[in-house]
Parts: sequence; C-alpha cells; structure tokens
Amino acid sequence: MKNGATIILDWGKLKFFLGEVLRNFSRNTGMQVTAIGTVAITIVLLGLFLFVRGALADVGSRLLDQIEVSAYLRTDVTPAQVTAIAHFLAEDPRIASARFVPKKQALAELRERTKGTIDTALLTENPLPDKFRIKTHVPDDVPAVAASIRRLSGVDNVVYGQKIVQRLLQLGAVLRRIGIAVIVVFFAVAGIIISNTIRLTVFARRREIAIMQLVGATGTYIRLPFICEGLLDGVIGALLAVALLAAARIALWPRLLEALPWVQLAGMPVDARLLVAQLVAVGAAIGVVASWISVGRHLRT
Amino acid sequence: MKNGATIILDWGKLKFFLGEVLRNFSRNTGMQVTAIGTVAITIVLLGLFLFVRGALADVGSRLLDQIEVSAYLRTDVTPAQVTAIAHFLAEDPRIASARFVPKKQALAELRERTKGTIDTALLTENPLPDKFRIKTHVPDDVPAVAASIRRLSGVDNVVYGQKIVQRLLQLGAVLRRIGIAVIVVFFAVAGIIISNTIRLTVFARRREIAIMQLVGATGTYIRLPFICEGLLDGVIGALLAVALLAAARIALWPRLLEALPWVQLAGMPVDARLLVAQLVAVGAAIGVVASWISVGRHLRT
Amino acid sequence: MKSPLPAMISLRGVTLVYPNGVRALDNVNLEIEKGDFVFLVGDSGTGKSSLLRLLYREARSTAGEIVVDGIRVDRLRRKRVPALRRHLGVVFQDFKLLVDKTVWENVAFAMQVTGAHTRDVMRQVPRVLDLVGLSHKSRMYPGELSGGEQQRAAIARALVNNPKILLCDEPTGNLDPANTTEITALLQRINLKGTTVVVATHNQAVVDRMRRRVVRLSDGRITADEERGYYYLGLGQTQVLSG
Amino acid sequence: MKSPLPAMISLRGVTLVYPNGVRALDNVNLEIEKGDFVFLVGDSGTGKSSLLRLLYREARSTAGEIVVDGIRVDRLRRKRVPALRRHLGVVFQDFKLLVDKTVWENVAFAMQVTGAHTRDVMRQVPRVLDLVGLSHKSRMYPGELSGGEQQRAAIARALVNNPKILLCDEPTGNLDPANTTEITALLQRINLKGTTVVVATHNQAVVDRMRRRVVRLSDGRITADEERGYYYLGLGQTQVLSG
Ligand SMILES: Nc1ncnc2c1ncn2[C@@H]1O[C@H](COP(=O)(O)OP(=O)(O)OP(=O)(O)O)[C@@H](O)[C@H]1O
Ligand SMILES: Nc1ncnc2c1ncn2[C@@H]1O[C@H](COP(=O)(O)OP(=O)(O)OP(=O)(O)O)[C@@H](O)[C@H]1O
Ligand SMILES: [Mg+2]
Ligand SMILES: [Mg+2]
Repeated sequence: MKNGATIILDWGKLKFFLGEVLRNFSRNTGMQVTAIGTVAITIVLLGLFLFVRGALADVGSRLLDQIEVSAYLRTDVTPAQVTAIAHFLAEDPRIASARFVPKKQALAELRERTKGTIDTALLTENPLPDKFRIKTHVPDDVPAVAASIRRLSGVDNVVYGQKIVQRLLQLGAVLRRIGIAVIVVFFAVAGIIISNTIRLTVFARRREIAIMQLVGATGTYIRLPFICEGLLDGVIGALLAVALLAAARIALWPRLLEALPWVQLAGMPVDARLLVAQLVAVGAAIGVVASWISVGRHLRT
Repeated sequence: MKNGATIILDWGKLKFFLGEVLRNFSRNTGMQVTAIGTVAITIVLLGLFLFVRGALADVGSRLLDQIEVSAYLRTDVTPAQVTAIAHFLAEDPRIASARFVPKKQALAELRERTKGTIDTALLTENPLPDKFRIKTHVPDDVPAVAASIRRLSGVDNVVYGQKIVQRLLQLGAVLRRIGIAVIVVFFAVAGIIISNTIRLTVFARRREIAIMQLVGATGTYIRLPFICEGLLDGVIGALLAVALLAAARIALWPRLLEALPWVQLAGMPVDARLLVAQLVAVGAAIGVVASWISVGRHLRT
Repeated sequence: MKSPLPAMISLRGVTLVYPNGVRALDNVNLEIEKGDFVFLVGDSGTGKSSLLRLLYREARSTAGEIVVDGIRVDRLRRKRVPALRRHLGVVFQDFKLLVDKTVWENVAFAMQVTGAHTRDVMRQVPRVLDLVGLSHKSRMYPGELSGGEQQRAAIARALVNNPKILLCDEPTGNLDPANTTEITALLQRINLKGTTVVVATHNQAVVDRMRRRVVRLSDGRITADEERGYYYLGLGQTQVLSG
Repeated sequence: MKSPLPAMISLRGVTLVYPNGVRALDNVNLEIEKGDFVFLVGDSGTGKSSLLRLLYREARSTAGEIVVDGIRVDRLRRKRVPALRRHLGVVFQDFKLLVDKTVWENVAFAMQVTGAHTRDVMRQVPRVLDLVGLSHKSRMYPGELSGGEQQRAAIARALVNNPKILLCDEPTGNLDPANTTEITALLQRINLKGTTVVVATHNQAVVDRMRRRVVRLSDGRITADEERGYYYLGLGQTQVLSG
C-alpha cells in the first residue's frame, strides 16, 4: 500500500500532470478560445485606456502650454517693486519661466499682432504698461499663480485666457475621475467574466470532480490542473493582447501622429518591456485568482 | 399513441414550459447572476459611452462657443466695401452672427480689457481699425470661414485663437474616431461574453440535452427554454443597467453640473422612455441571438 | 418458420463499425415480427446494446438495411429522428435519467415531448409509476434513488407512451429477484397486449423461466436464434441466419 | 462465534437519514473482521449502497459509531477523507468512471492520487486490467465501452491499489455468467490473500455458489446474518444482531 503522505515527484508524474493540463486545455477548445479572447480584449482595453489616459494628459498640457499669464504693472511702479516681483516669481516653484516685458517691447508686439492697424505714428507716448510674461509648469496651476501675483504690490492687473483655461481644467478633472471609475469597473468586469468562465468549466466537470474525490484525490490535486488552466488562459490572453496592442501601435501610430502633429507622442516615456511584463502579470493573476476561487467553491460541496 | 405533428397548447403545457424556464433559470443562480451582471455592465458602459460621447460633443462646442473671428478692416476701407463685406457675411450659411465694431467701440473695448493700462488720454486719434466680429454655428467651420473672409477686399487681417482652435478640432476628430472603435469593440465583447456564458450553460447540460434527444424531443423543444433563458438574462440585465444609469444620473448629475457649470447638460435632448426601450431591446436581442447560436451548436453534435 | 407478414423490425446485412474502428456488428440479419418477444443474449461486449442503438438511431449502421415499423431507420433524415424515437420505448442500460427532474417529471417528460394533453399526462404517469412500484418515490430526484429504483424509473419512462416497440437493455441488472420477476411479468403482459418486446439481458434465470425466442450474439454476429430457447444454447429449434 | 480481534469494519447503532427524510439505515450493528468475505443482500432500496457509502464517507451517519480499519469514519475530518478512501477499493454501482480518461488512465488515476511511483503505475495497471480481461480495451474511453466492460474497468480501478478492504456494489449486474464467475473467483482469490471483501449484490447464483457470510438488509435494518448463507434465508446459522 502506498503512503499517501510522501509525495515523490518523478518525471512520469510531471508528464502526467502536464498532459492533464494540456488535455483539459485542448478538450473544450471553444471554451478556451472564448476565455482567452475575454482576457485578451479586457487587457487590450486596459492597455488602450492607459494609453489614452496618458495621451490625454499629454495633450491637455500641450494644448495649454502656450497659455501664459500676463501681469500688467502699474504705470507708477518703482524699480524696487519690479525687482521684488521678479524675485517673487523666481522663487515660486510652480512657475517655469517669468520674463519682464518693458512697455516699448509691448508696443512693438501689439503692433506686430495687429499688423499695422494701430497707427503708432499717432502716439506721442507709449500708452502700454510694463508687464511680466509668466509660464507655469502645469496648466492646472495657472489660476492659483495668477491669483497670488495679483496680490503683489505694483501689479495692476493679471490677465490670461481665464475662461478657456478654466473650462479645460474643469473638463480635465471630470475626465480623469470618469477614467478612474471606468478602469475600476473594467477590472471588476474582467474578474467576474473570467471567474465565471472558469466556474462554468468547473461546473461542467462537476461529475468528474466528484468522482476524483471518491477515488481519494485531495483538494489540491484536483485544483492544480484548473489553476494551471486559468494561468494559461490568462497568460495567453495577455500575450494576445500585447500582440494586438503592438500591431495597433504599428498600424495606427503614424495616422495618429498625422492627425495630431503638435503632440509629441513619440516622446512619451513608456518602457515597453516593463509594460508587457505588467500586462502579462495582470493576465496571469486574473486567471489564477479566478480559477482558485471557482474551483474552491465546487470542492466544498 | 400520440401524434407528434399536432401540438395542442393547453394551460398545463404552458405551466410546464414556464416552470422549465424558471427552473433552469433558478437552478444555477450563480451562473445567471454573472450572465445578467455581464449584460448589465455592458449596457451600462454602452449607456455611459453614449452619454459621454454626447456630452463631449456638447462640451466641445461650448468650450469653443466664445471663439470668434475678428476681421480687421483696412484703415482706408470704403463704406461700399464695408457693405459688401457685411452682405457676404450675412449670406454665408456657416456664420451665426456678424457684428460691425467701429474703431471707437474697439478702443473702448481695448481700454476695458486692459483696465486703464492704456492711457487713452495720450492718443490724439484712435489708432485702432474698424472690424467685424463673426461667430460660426459650429467651431469646426472657423478656419474655413476665416480663410474665405481674408480674401475679401477691404479686409486687412483676420484673427482668431488659431492655434488653440486648430488643436481642439484635431483632438475632437481623433477622439470621435477612437469612440467609434471602442463602441464596435464593446458590442463584439458583449456578444462573445454572453454567447460564451450561454454556451457554457448548454455545455454543462450536454448530458441532459443528449438524453432529451434520445427520449424524442425535437431541436426546437430543447432549444426553447434556453432561448427564453437568454431572453430573460438579456432583459433583466438591461433593466438592471437602466436602473444603474438612472441611479447614476440622480447621484452624479448635480456633481457633474457643479464640476462643469458652463455646460448646460440639462439641455441635452434625451427621450428617456425611448432610450430605455432601446437598451432593453439591445439586451433582449443579445440574449436571444447568443443563446440561439450556442444551443444550436450543441444540438448539431 | 418465417411469417409472410411485414416484420416490425428487420435488419439485413447490417454492419456497425464505430469511429474507433471496433466492429460491433458484422453482417447481422434479423427479422422480428409484430408481437414478438425476443431475448438478446451474448457475452459482454458482443454488440447487444449496439444492435438496439441502431434501432433508435443513437448509432448509424455502416452498411445494411434497417426497417423499424416500416421506417428505413438507416436512411432517416435527422429531422425525422424524434418522431421515430417517440414510437419506441427504450430502457437504457445506464438508465439515462435527467438528474434535474424528479421521477415524476422524468416519466412525464417522455410524454410531454410527444405533445400529449396535460390531462393525459396526469392520468398516465401515476399509472406506470405504480406498475413499476415507484409511486412512493415519484417526487424524488434520480440522485436520491437506489440503483434498482433508478432502473424502475427508466422502465416506467419507456412504458409511458404505450409504445408499439419496447427495447430493454439489461432491464433487471440492478433489481432483486422479486422485483425482477415482477418486471418480467410486466413485460410479458405488455407483450400480450401486442407490443413487440426486445430484451438484451445477462439474466439466465429470466431467460430460462420465460422460454421465449432467444437470439444469441457472439462477437457481433448472430450465432443462434431459437424459438423457445434457454440462456445457454439448448434444446430450442436452432436457425442460424448468418454468421 | 465472535473473535476477540479488533474488527476491520464495525458499525454500532448506525442510523442514516438522508436530507430528504428517507431513513435508509436504522440502528445497524455489524462487525466484519479482517479477511472476512461478506455478501450484503436485500431488496432494491433497502440500504445496501447506503451502508457502503457510509464506509467511504460519501454519506455521513446521522447517529452511531463507524470504525473502518481503526479509523472513526463518522468523526473523520474532511481533510483526512482522501487518505481513508485510498485505503479502500470501491466498485460503485454506477461505475463512476471519468468519461474523459481512457480505461488505462482511469485505473492509473486511482494509483496516481496516492502519490505512487510512475514505474509502479506502469507495472500495476496492466496487471489489473489483465485480471478483469480488459487489456485489449485499455486505450478506449468509457463511452466506447459496453456496459459490462465499464463494470470491469470499475473493478480494475478498485483493485489497483491492493486495498485492505474491497467494497463492491453490485459488481456483476452487467456481466454475463462467464464473466460473473471469473470476477467472483477473482474476488475470492483476493480475499484469500487477506483482503476484507464486502459485496452488495442481487445475484442469487453468485451468493448460493460461494456459500459465504450473508448479511440481510430489510428496510434499513439487518434482519439476518448467516455464516454460510444462501441468497434466500436458508440453512445457515442465524444470528440476528438487531432489528
Ligand atoms: N460508442 C462506442 N464507440 C466505440 N466502440 C464502442 C462504442 N460502444 C460500444 N463499443 C464497442 O463495441 C462492442 C460492442 O459493445 P456493446 O455495448 O454493443 O456490447 P454489449 O453486448 O451491450 O455488452 P454488455 O453486455 O457488456 O453491455 C464492444 O467491444 C464495445 O467496446
Ligand atoms: N442520496 C440520497 N438521498 C436521498 N435518499 C436516498 C439517497 N440515496 C438513496 N436514497 C434512498 O435510501 C434508500 C436506500 O437506498 P440504497 O441506495 O441504499 O438502496 P440499495 O439497497 O442499494 O438498493 P438497490 O439494490 O436498488 O441499489 C432508498 O429508499 C433510496 O430511495
Ligand atoms: Mg450493453
Ligand atoms: Mg444500491
């Protein structure tokens, strides 16, 4: 009589086990294809979402990177006040650059902008004030920075594309929140669907599982092939998703660059190998967890 | 011996049939819950997508509805030319409004905008030109309209937020295309998942189906309860989705309005009853088609 | 002695080779007339179940002609198969009960698929359950029955439509002698009412007691066909048809 | 005569009430010693299978004490059940073969779950398949076997681990007399080598030919226990334990 406590692993057993997994895996091809397809589509959508989210953030900042704050100074501003303001602007970490524009240059710029429609010959003196041109690192800081500058002495008025910037910022915030909600829902959906698939696989084999138990198989012994099946589903699905994403990148990238030439998408810092590893890990984890839970439920009864 | 060709429907049969459907439906509660959940989530996402798509279009146009084209006229423009331009602008169907702004008013506006930073007392004569302020019906037309106005005689220069408008328009176009792709993928996913679920249900009952066939049941007789099961799954899932969407509207609407006060979301013309009917119809169709296909596959073997 | 009447069941040169290459039946010729009672005997794995399977088209013959109640079963179109099966009562060797239906429902189901009136179902089902002595278990599921009870449920289902032909595959394998005697008597009564009965069995006692026609299979061939035979090749008038 | 040795199987006041309320066993007392050969007889539905089910813990007794090979089966923790089952060989009344494994794999599986060496599996499996006369079908799936072949596959699986205790539920219900005789002789040989054998059966010929201990069940109670009994209550020394 064999001693059930001592499990000696030999090559035959491993071969048997792998055969078992491959058999389960290949027997219900249709089922596996749909399970893998589900994982693949979920992960493709996840990948797409991550990309779109990244791209949108990038697009948002690029869309607004021309936004600058103009701080008009009072006509009676003193040089000391100007220095103090320059100092203040240089110290604020949110500010990327601040340039002093003397009124002479401002007039030249106005002239340039309106292309000779202002007849400067008519001016006996420059009517424009001195100003600072300020850019922030991120557009989100613009309103706050503008407000803090407005409080400085010597500053007369602070102007930027208030309305449009505000709206874009609000929109961005809402979209970000919706995005997070969508990704949470997505993970829930993926989990439910894959666990559902494997639960049904187990359900379809409930009679076989009951027999295995009657013949003396332990829970782990019965569980293991299913776990491996889930793992395979997850990994293959993830690899498929990675392939689809890569294909999409190759096929759609040039068209995207063409459609949005001002976005330097190529510059987005993505470590492809890390991303692939992460997506595959997500797939594997989903497969293993889903099958573990699903099989467990049937073993208990 | 009964004549199989004459099927007489009596109350007992109907009761039996409904019992059959309800029994199948309630036996594997877990399975039904996941199937219904899948339909519900798919349809919720579909509803959300449709809403976001509609909202984005609305937001896009509202974001840009302040965008106006300024057509500066030459200082030597003749009254006849001004009339001709006004005429042209009035005739272009893409243009919503065109207002003539004499230079006096322009100066007042400039003064207002720079809040007294231009010392108008210094001006011996108004240095600004006359201009037209033009608004289009849709932001997309802005660049073309601007170009056509620039060609008119008497027009010196046409100015609008060129860069930002262009970028927003490009972005909108790209997002629209991505949106269509996502919705197509979504429908494919929903179809695959639901058909998968029902196929597995059928697969789990393959032995029972084989026995029914051996006892003389026709394909239709076996199919019908499954079809009804699919229908129930689809309809219940859709109703659940509608309930979730309604709850989301009630719970999130005020917060959305608060976040984006400038978007008059309330004004979006949605016929709630029609939408509900459509979503339920989509759910029912998915359920019936998926189960029809799935059961057929198993009956053939 | 051959009757001039058209046979109820007729196999001519029937061969059955399963997809895995096993030749289960080999050039079988057999005529069973209306009202016959035939025992199909033979060692395990000689093709008894296979022969029955051909008659209700669970298996399709590789060669030969099969006629059941005037229907060319070997040529029957898929769509017509349910109608054929409704005219046959079959007791399967492995019962084939629907595990998610009670005994009552299992038996009723076979009637309902024929489109029977509900009031007929309500009258007929308790009757056959009573015949096999299973009335007290009618609300139980197959998983809650003993082996013999399941077998009797399967017999009840085969009887419920009052079929012209009754095919029984090892119908007493799980029954005690008393139950076996009862079921055998039941089959005999049904046969007396005109039903053609074919019983594949290993039960020597049943065959020897009944003394009815015995068709002997051996490795897929009919090796003997006795009019009043015993389980073991005995005294009956032997007429080997083929082999 | 009672032996002072500790019994291999011992039931004391065992009652089994199924969830649906059926009282399958009612205050059963039974001692089976190491090396015994016991027939369990009784009408269909009297609790034979239920009694066996208690021994390998497919069912759990409602009351009473069950000891199998020194293990208190009625108190065994779930985690220890597989180990118990590996020490028993069970031939199930409905075979319980894995439909997606070949005969060879079905038999091997019962060995593999014990953690047996692959080379032992390769040696032992063909041996038991040969014992039941199924070597030529070892690569086939249960769905491709006749009823009797499936039954023999189930017997081979029960034997493969050389169990101390062999429980057979109607092991010859689908077998022809020749096969039945062979299987019975096999069980006897195994018993001679020291294995305790319990056989629930309806086969009168087998019981009457063997003349071994016969335990008679009736409505869940043991009504007779004869040392050298017949299928029908006969000459053997009667010792009713309870009822
Ligand atoms: N579905 C199948 N596929 C392949 N081979 C089969 C199939 N069913 C039966 N066989 C083989 O065909 C032969 C005849 O089987 P059949 O079931 O007809 O025997 P039987 O006479 O009914 O035996 P038993 O008395 O054991 O039930 C056997 O060798 C069996 O292995
Ligand atoms: N799982 C179950 N749930 C409920 N009742 C059951 C269950 N299994 C058996 N029974 C009932 O318990 C009683 C005893 O059944 P058991 O299977 O032990 O009979 P048996 O002696 O093996 O009969 P057979 O000779 O017909 O196999 C029967 O009345 C049966 O209906
Ligand atoms: Mg057979
Ligand atoms: Mg039993």
